Amino acid sequence: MTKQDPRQVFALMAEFAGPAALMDAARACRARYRDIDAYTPYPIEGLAEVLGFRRNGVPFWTLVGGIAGGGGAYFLQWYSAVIDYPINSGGRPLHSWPAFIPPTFELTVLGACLAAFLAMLLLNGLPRLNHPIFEAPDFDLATRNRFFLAIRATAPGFDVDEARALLAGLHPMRIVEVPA
Amino acid sequence: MAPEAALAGDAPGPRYSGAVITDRIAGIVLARPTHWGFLAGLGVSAAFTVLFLVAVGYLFAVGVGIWGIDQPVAWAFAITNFVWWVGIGHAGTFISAFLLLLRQHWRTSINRFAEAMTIFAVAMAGLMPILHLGRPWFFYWLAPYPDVMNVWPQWRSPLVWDIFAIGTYIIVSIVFWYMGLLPDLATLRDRARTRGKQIAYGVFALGWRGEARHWHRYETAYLLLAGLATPLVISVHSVVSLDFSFGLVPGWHSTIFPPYFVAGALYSGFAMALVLAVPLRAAFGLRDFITERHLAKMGTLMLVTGLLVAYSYGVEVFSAYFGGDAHEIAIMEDRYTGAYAPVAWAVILCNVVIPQALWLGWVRRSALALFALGLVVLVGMWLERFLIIVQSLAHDFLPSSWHLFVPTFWDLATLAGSIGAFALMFLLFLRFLPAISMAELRKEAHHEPMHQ
Amino acid sequence: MSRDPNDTDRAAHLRFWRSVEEAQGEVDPSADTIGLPTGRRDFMRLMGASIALAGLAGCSRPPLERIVPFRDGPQQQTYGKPIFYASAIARDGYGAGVLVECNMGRPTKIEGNPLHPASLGATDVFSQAAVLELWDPDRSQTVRAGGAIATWDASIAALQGRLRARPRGAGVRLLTETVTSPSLHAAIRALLGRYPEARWHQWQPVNRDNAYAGARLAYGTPLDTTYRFDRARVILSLDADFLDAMPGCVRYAHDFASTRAAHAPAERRSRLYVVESTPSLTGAAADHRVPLRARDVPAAAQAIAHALGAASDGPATAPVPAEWLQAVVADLSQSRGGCIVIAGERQPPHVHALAHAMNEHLGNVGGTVVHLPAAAAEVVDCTASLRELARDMHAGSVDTLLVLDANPVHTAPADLGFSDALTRVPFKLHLGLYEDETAAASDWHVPAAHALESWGDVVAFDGTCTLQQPCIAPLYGGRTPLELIAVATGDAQADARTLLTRYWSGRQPQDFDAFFDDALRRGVVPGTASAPQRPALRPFDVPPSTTPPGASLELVLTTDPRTGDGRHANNAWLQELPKPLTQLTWDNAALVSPALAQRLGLVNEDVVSLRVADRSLDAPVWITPGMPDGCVSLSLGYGRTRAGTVGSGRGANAYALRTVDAPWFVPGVSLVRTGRRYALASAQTHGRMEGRDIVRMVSVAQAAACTAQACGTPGYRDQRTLYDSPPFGPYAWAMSIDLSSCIGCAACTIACQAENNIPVVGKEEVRRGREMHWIRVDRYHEGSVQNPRTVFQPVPCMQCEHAPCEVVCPVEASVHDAQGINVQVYNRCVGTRFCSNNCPYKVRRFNFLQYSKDVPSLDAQRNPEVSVRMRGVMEKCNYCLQRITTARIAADREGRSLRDGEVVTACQAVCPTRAIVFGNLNDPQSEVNRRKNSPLDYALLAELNTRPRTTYLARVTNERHGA
Amino acid sequence: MAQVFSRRFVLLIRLGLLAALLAVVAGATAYRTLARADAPEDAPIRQPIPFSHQHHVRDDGIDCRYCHASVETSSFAGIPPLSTCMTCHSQLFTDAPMLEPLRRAYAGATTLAWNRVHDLPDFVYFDHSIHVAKGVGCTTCHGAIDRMPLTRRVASLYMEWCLECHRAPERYLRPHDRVFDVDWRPPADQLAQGAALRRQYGLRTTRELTDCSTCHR
Repeated sequence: MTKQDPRQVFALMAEFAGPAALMDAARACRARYRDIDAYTPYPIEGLAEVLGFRRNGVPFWTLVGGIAGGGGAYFLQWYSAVIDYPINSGGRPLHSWPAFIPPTFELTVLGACLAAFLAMLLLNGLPRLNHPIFEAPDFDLATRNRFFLAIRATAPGFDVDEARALLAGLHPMRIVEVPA
Repeated sequence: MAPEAALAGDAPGPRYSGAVITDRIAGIVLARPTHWGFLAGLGVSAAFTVLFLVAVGYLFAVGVGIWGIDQPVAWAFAITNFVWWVGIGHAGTFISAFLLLLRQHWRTSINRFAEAMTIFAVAMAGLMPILHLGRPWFFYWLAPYPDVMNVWPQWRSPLVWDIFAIGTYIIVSIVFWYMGLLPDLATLRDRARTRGKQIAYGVFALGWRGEARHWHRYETAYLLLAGLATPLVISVHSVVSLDFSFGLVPGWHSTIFPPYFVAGALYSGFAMALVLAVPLRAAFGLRDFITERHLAKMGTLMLVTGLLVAYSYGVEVFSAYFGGDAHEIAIMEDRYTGAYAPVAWAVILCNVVIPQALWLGWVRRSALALFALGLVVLVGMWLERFLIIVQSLAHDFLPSSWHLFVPTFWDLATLAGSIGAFALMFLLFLRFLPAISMAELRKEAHHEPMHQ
Repeated sequence: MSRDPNDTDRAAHLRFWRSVEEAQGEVDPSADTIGLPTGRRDFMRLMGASIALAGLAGCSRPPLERIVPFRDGPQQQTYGKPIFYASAIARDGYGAGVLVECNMGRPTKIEGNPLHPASLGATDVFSQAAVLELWDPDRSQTVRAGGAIATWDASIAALQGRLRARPRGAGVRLLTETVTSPSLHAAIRALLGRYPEARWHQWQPVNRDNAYAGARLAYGTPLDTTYRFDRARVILSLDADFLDAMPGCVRYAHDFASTRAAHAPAERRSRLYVVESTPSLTGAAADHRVPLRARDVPAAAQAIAHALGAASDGPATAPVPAEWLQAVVADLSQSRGGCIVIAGERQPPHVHALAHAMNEHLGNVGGTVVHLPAAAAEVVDCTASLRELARDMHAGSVDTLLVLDANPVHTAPADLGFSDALTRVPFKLHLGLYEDETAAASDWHVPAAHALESWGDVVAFDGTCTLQQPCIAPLYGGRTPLELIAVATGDAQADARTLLTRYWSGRQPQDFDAFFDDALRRGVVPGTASAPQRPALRPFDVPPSTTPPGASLELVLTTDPRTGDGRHANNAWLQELPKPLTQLTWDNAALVSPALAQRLGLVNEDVVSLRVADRSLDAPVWITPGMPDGCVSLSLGYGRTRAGTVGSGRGANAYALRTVDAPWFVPGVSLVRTGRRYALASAQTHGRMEGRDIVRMVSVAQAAACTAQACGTPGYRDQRTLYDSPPFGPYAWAMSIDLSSCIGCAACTIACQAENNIPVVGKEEVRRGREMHWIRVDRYHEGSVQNPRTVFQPVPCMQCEHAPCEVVCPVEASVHDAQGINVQVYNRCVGTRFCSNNCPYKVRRFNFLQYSKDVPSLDAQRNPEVSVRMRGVMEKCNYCLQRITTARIAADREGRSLRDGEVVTACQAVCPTRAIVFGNLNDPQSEVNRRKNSPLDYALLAELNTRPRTTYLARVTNERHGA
Repeated sequence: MAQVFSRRFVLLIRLGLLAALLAVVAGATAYRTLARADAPEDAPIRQPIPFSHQHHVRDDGIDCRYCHASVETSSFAGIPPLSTCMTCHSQLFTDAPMLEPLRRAYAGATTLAWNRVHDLPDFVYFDHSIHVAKGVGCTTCHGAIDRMPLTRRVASLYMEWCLECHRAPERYLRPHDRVFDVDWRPPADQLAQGAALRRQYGLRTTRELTDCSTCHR
């Protein structure tokens, strides 16, 4: 493969056969570079942390969604039944709070679930149909049985040859340059 | 995570490697030619779907009077179907959410199609209350929205709670199911060899590329959803049961209903799951993914929930006499000796007596036996709901109003049609989406090789 | 419903499929009022309407409405306000005063005339239904000559030509029903005077022949005997249904109830003994009832008379229980001058004579029993009169026959061969409301004007005369009998009003106009009530009771409580109004006692063939508790072939078994099973109370000693609750129903139907249990099936303060207003039907299909103050909200509050016995409060703590000990 | 492996989604506006005779009740019988072609059918007499009728519109003698005066005025 100008390179990517090898490689590279991605066919415990994953954010937004859903539901019921149009239904009090609980609960759950899902997507920067990494040969195996480790060109002090050397030392199945 | 186990996950050689799993399951959708049996099933279910559409069309044209409902039995088939379908819809989420929390790893090979089953069942269920309205074109009046009448829903009505419970349940089920599908859609996108399929699956895969951080958030969200879905499942059928226990009709007005209905729901849910799983694994050669072990576990769950239901039957009768309310007692006596007694005893037979066979090991291991039992329980549970709803109404406070319900052709057509529509949707799901979660299986394979 | 027995057979068996036929419109030919299929157009229109409601009207706007002004504004009438006209409606010739409510010129509702002695403000079911009859699209709409459409003038020409050819009227016959109208009688006399050889016949299937013959027997002269039940302490009814089927029965019911009401003073409380051959309202009201074969009634009467000393010799064996006999005799003789012995219209003359003898003996005559000159203008023996006509027709000596307002072809006794004889009459002219059987057999048919379209006069049971005035011009150019007679007499020009005024100005020469207007306004002609008579009792001998061998069955013919003698067969309101004792609708049936059914192995809906001599008739069986063993009862009024779309072909034609000699009681009948079944529609499938506290009964003694603790749920109104009472306004409407007064006549049901635009659903729907009546009259049996006590309970909406229906409605369609009324907002209802399920009283009614058909003439009858409900909407009683609102607005305009009794609900207004009282709970002086403070006051299903605004007064029974 | 989705393709998808979204919004708003105007507000209704309230009320100063005679006694304000029109028009404009339909109808040759301007649904029971009696003026609902050459509807007649007054009538109540006064304008202290009038007229509580049964049966 020919040497390229770093600016045309998106990342330098190594392909591994199994999670264990990937783990070790990740640790090694992480010691040297900051912007490292790993692509696996299924979640691998601890890998994200190894890559320096900090803020998850999903639980927080789930809580927010839940509170919004529940609070909104109860307010809506109280406002419509007590303030906006009070009507005597079966002699029950206008503010029949026990009856207001079920919708409140349901909407709490709904709000939380939607928030969790959306937070997961957006924090992950999805949906993103077009991504340079898809250009990489063999990358379709990332959703089957291969494990990839990519050092992004944006990494401070990134140098293709140095990175290639580093990766080569980790016995990958192959190493490829992913064009930007 | 032992390295050799890890090796078992990827390196070619041992069975059930990630590659094999992926290719086998993705193959069903992408490569495998359509089976003639599949087409036959599709045809039959399509025919019944048409019947459903005809029945609904006629219903809208003429009115709910085409059904057998009367005074005092103003609810019958439509609501029975509703409760029955919602119940069936419970197993899916229960399996995928509740068992996930309990770390029941065997669930991985059945949760996907169970969730699909849930969605389609709840869709059918959601339709019924709308169909049964006297003026269905005003169904949206049950939802709160600013209108020129300045009138709101009546929040004390369990029917309004229903809207929220069912609505929430179907949305959450779909989200949960779709989220589980994301990685598999990515797999299909990458395995697909035609541009059309690549685009179709690719769009819905939302560009999933299996990045480690993504996986991390993904698992968090999935776990949260599971945690939220579990109480939701319980709440939904509890709310449905309130449609009855909230009313003061003798035979309805009972505090045991929520747990009673939830148990019944899971009971029928597992039954349906079995009824679907057995032919599924046979037709698509998935015997080594959905193993006897899986079936046996579902059988056990069915037995447990069945016993809960049986207990509830007992308590119902007991509390009537223990409570000493004349009307309640009258209802119970009429239930087991009156005009609807045959139904009542059929319920006992289907839901209590026959399922005791599940104590026998060989029954739990025999796919065929489980399939048959599933059908029996499904019938039994439908009859149970029919009994609770119709018999109680037909025999309430003032003897002068007592009147029996007799179904009409259109009642039966609606029920049969809804089953057809359900089957149609499920078959299409099998054709176009992976019936078993590949990503999760890969993970499982990597954790512990699946030869037990 | 299909007529062909095999079809009905199928219908009865394969219920699964019934509703499919139904769905395909196989319901009822009477498509106007009943039946299902909204055609595609209707459906599109409906969807259109509903979509418009849904707010989608952006694309399809509602059509622009038009307002067409009068040319000259009508007098004494305001837009949007009803006017009431006083008039009278006749039943079997006897008039009852009514007030006809007209909205913008359309008669929509009928109320009783408080000034009229036979009404006192109440009416029977027939008067209520008259307004539907007026608007019935099946009414005869044109003159017909031999079936072809002709004109009034042509008919006049034909008739007058006919008569001109017979200057002395040879061969000319006139057939009418019993004539009580003075003006008509005068006209007929004038006609007969002009044509001396013409003959006048009177025939009426439900006639007073026996009563008149009985009076002749006892007094030598025909009399109308009237009764003062309000003065009677002891009443003995010998097969007389004086509460439901007798001239003056509405008044009688009122007087009777005044001695039965829960709070009737002890010294006025009456005790009723009844022997009867068919369960009736009177029997249900009895304290001591004995079911008896009709042929045994004479013997019973004789035995009692003998025991009283009113008759010299008694029968060998009395057919009634000894202790019962003793009780009756003791009670009667204890209250001389204060009791009544009344004989049934159908009983043979000597039973009437015996009754007269007993009344004389007990000194009741002049007190509780009042003899009046016959109300009939001329008393003739109808049967004899018709027999004579038939004979002459057979003989061919009749060549011109005028039939006025009668239907002999259907109602003549079977053995007269009337219709055959009719074919031998060359010229037959028929005047009638419908193109009925007789019209079909006649050469000329002239549509008759309806009572509400007519000028005329009619006499009530006590001789009081009422002027009938039209509330609307004849819809189809109908004529009155008076006009036709005038034409026959040669006066073709004069209209009905002129004829009427001509007659009355003859009777009232001085300041006639004042008199006439006054009579019209009040609805009674002052001073026309007949004067009591005191003829001397003459000895008469009673034929030895010829009791045939007990084995053979006896057929009892009755007038139908809904279709009468058949003239109301095309009235859908009456057809769908459950018959009080059997709760059957739309059909008559052969009533048999449970024991007999068991003996013959019959179950309900089995079709049997009733055979007498060479005649036979197929009819479905209905097992009726309280039927005397050894007889079968079948009502007249069904099996019409040309009644109209509603009534044709319904039920069995009992006239087929009726003969001159056995007009009411046919001995020697045999029941033969046919193996077929015929579907009957009963509005109530379960008749026992199952030991529940539904209709509460207390004895007089208990009632006297009654305190809130003893009877009445202790203070159901202050049961504990979690909630504080919602803000109620100045009015808290409530209702009290006195079960002691209620006789179960169901006038309330049909009045409510007329007032509130309640649709008719048809037989199939009733069978499904989908009848729409807002106030139903429940009937319960208690005690032995052979002779049970039968009680009635009107059940309207209870207007619960804690209404179970409201909390379950998801769209606020069922809510409470500040007057305490549980209102149903039709336009908000989406039809979940949860409210109905949750209503413990099951008073809610649902439009399962589009029941309110859009037929112009029926639309005209609708009450403009009440919404017409569409399919898919729940409805129910709302205490006649429209009446409350109208009264409230009137009061608010004047800035005053409503007075007690200012708002009267439809059911309350029509009730002959004043069983229903409605009023304001916040007014401590109100009648309803007075009633609710009684210890006899109780709430239905009070244990549910629904706090009903409608409550009941327990039924007080007055048995004699040891009877 | 190559990209499944090129950048341009992604852009296309985005644009497509955007378009769909806009379409939905547009549809919704269109539906809202159209559906609400099931009979156009403020659009003069054409009549067989171009009757001008402006002319009769403002120019001639005829009192409302001269023609709408039953407004104080009945639910229906009343449409004048033709004889009422002819009281004047037998002398005035006797040969105006505009009035030909009136004369022909009065002669009995045809009928005169006015087109309805205010048309409530059949399940709404509105009573003019009580509103007039309780100090709700004609123009409060019918607008400046004296400025309408052709009569038009100024209120939506939706339930929300009715409620707007039933919830706080004091905002509109007038003294009795001003009810038929087309020149009445709410005084500065309308709320205070209205409240006083509300007490004086003995109006029902707002809760009662907003009961379903007040207008629906």
